[in-house]
Amino acid sequence: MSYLPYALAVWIFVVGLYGVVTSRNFVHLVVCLAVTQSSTYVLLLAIGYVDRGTAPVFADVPTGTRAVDPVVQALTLTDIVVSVTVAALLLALAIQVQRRNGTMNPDELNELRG
Amino acid sequence: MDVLVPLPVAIPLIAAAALTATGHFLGRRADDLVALAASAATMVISLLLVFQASDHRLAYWFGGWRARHGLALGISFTVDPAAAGFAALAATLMTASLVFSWRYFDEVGTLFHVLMLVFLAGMCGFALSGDLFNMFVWFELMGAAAYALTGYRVEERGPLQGAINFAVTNTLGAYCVLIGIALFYGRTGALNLAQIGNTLAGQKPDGLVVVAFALVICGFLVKGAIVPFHFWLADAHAVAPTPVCVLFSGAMVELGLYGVARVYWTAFEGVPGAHAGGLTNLLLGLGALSAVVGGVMCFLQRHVKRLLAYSTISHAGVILIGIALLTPDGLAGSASTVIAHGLLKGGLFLCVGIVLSRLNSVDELVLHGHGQALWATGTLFTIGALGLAAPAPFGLFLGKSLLEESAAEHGYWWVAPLVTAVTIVSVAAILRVAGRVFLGLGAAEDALLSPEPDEEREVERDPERSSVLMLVPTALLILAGIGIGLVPGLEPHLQHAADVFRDRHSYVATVLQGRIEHGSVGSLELLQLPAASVAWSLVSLFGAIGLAALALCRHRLVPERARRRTHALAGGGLRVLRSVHSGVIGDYVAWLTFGVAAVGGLLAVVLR
Amino acid sequence: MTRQLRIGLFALSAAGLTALLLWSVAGLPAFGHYHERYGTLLKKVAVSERHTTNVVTATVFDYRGFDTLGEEFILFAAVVGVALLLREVREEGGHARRRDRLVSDPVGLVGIGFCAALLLIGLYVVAHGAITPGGGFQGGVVLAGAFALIYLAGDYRSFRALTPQPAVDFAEGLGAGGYAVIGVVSMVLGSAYLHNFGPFGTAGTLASGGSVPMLNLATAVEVTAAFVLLFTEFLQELPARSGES
Amino acid sequence: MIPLQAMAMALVAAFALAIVLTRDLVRLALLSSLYALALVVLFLIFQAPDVALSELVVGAVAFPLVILVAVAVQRG
Repeated sequence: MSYLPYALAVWIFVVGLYGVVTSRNFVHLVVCLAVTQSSTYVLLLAIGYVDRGTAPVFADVPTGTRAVDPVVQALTLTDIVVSVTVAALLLALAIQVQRRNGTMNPDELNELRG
Repeated sequence: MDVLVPLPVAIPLIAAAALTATGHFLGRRADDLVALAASAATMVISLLLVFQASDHRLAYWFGGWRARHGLALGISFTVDPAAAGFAALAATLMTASLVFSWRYFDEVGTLFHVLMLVFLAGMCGFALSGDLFNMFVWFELMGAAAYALTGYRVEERGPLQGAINFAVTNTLGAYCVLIGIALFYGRTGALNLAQIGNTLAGQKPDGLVVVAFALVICGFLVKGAIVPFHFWLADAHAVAPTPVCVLFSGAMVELGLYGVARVYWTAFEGVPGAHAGGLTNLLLGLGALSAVVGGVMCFLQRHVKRLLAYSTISHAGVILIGIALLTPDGLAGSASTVIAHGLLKGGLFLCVGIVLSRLNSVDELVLHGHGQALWATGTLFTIGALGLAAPAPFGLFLGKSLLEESAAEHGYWWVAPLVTAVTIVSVAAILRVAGRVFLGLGAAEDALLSPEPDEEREVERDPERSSVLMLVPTALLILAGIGIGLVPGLEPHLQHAADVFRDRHSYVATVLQGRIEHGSVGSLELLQLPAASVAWSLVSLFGAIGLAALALCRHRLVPERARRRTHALAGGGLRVLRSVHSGVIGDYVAWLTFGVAAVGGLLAVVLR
Repeated sequence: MTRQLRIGLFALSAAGLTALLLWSVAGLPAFGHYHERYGTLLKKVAVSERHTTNVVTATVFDYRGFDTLGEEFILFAAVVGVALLLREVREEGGHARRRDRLVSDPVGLVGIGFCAALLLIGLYVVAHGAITPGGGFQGGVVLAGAFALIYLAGDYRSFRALTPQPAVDFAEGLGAGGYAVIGVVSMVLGSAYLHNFGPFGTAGTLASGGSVPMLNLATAVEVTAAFVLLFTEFLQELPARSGES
Repeated sequence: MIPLQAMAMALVAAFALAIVLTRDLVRLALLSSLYALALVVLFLIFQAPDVALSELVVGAVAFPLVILVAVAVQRG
């Protein structure tokens, strides 16, 4: 158990990459990219986890209670915002591509060859 | 004076937000003015910071959270001449580019200015930050603004997916950086660069440290357009509006390489110990590969923006070579190359912008002979290209000579001929364009060049458009780039900046202990012109002119049989090289994965 | 490159990358045994120094408040970018604009009810950010969701009337700019950018945390506007369907 | 606790794979919402309620909606 959450992050990262590489549709590609990024959430939170710790919110528990790391959570919050914004931008670009070229399959668009 | 430190980020951001809030009520020229004023103010403040920091390094803690007992609580900007200089370069190019845009776009919405300002803030923040996660945040901000700008007012109908290729590869690079950050945080419990470095120093590098470092530098190398992470660059340049290309080639790519250097000398320098030579070899290899691939691909283009983009890849390789040497002179050479190349390449892109707006094309063959009326643009374009050839003592000469000397001193004799050779090839390509477009030399057909899709223009341009406001920033950039090597005292200042940049102990002392360490620049002597460097510079200058002439007039100069022989010899290799640059995002990501695995694996081998 | 070749290259590289990553995570402290200094220090000092019981919020808006400034503007830039890209295509293509959908009144009423509930939840989540989990970002998305629900409940015209483009743009600029300007206020008061100038109030109450609630509010405004804008821009892309007025 | 953790992690791993292998776009939107929900559970187990709330509103609701719009545009 002690290293499994880290391995999960690695799994998500590689699987997401596989999705990006093999994708035949920009919408699918964007979702796979978001999956890839979610590996970083899992990795960060898993690193900061403390056995039998509470959330780092001392509203109902006294300060000094054993709690998980707050910094990784702050980083992950930023990370989630980054993820959704990049995804939205990419989808907007994909919609433009669809309008101009009539396809969302990256493999069919190779005008930039060479 | 510390009060200036947050301003290069705060001013453009506040101006951008204000423009968004009021954009519906202001006219086009008010937008232009606000954006220009904010960008110019950022430039001035960054320049002031360069001078301020040349005396002593500044550590500025946001929120007033100074480090306690050597532990960082908040986020710091750590300003040394290199950091402030990068912010100043980005702001200078941005200002020139905004002046240029004044007449370039027929109509431009508020949102274009907003994104340009946010882009500038991202670049400044990335350069100044002393916190690894904070660097990631600015890296992403730079990215988000850049992806949107790439897709804006697309100048050609077809290859819009260039913007997507750019966004996807750079986003994946950012994830690599983030995973590296998470690993570093797991090991050291720190995000501040000085503190990470302090904790890691002297430890034997284990898997975690090696892989975390590999991931962080690979992520930055994606931005730095180093082979095999470089594919997105030409695609993005082909799509992005020309004023945006100025910043991509002139500042953004170099910031990626700056990130590598910054992280190495703050966080990682204490780790490799005796194995630093292995790291040098690895980075030298990547730099040399990029320089060669960029140069050759550059020569094969007829789409002038793509051609210049590949030339940027070639120069990025050279800059990485200077960093890879891990010497003060190498670093100073890289810094000098960054400045001169940024100004010159920015000016060259602006020339292309003028050509595009007057002649409605960026295709070298289509434009054959059509540029003869644009003599001023043509002259500037040619001067800019010659500056890239590093003729002593102009343009890229100072940087090239510094890093060649340093390489020779450390036994890398092959660096000088290699850099000279790739300079010849990439500059010859630009000169070929100048000859064909502005002088009408050579033929209007060239089987060597990559085929381009049929062009279909978005907007009909106005050939009568007054171009003074476009010519002035172009001329200023190119002349500044040419003359930069003549600035008295530049060389000792660069060397001082490089020394400061490499001094991890004083960095840690300033950031974590709050000690102010004064340094002084050596005497302001006149530029040295070492004989070997001057010889190489003459070779690259005349070689480039000669090769350009050969490319234009090879039907007259070279006998038919020799041409066919060369074609048979080189054709296969060129075909493979071309087909690798497929324009398909899946391929690019596969190469990116390959690159990360290869760099990580090689680092593991050389560092342990 | 053919597809097979690409997948082959990827498979080879991914195998190497996986090995490298597994090798590196093996160097991390075992899951659940993390005790590094940064987080430990913040857990110890945040409540007493800043009177915010939620240490994550204290980190987000105070200790690492500068990261959040960048994050705000990433969202800002992306939404401006989406608007830039999609508005341009729409103006150029001039394709059919979104029209009202015909939805029966009961569905609409239920939608309005949900919408009111969402508004309340959103405001609650925003307001309690410094005390309990939540804050400007999460609450802002919920608030934007309330607006989107008006659309889903069937009334596109009310959605547009409630969210006129200049007003949303204004709120977007105000929120993001407000965050950056609060930082400057600290400088005017003579301290570092984004320095928390207090007063800190009593831990556990809504106004505790000095400038944290203000930054939180600015974030809430920015995020709400950003997501409303995002929804608006994307919903306008929907092709007009048959059977619509 | 341990079985719950293991279950949430298995769910996340499985959904990630499912998303990558799905070619049907409507199903993709649904799966990405479910994937985000699985992540929410995992984050709650990791004692990260703030992050879980973010992932819930963004990953499970807002993002899938935007995907659906993009899919609708594509189908014209």
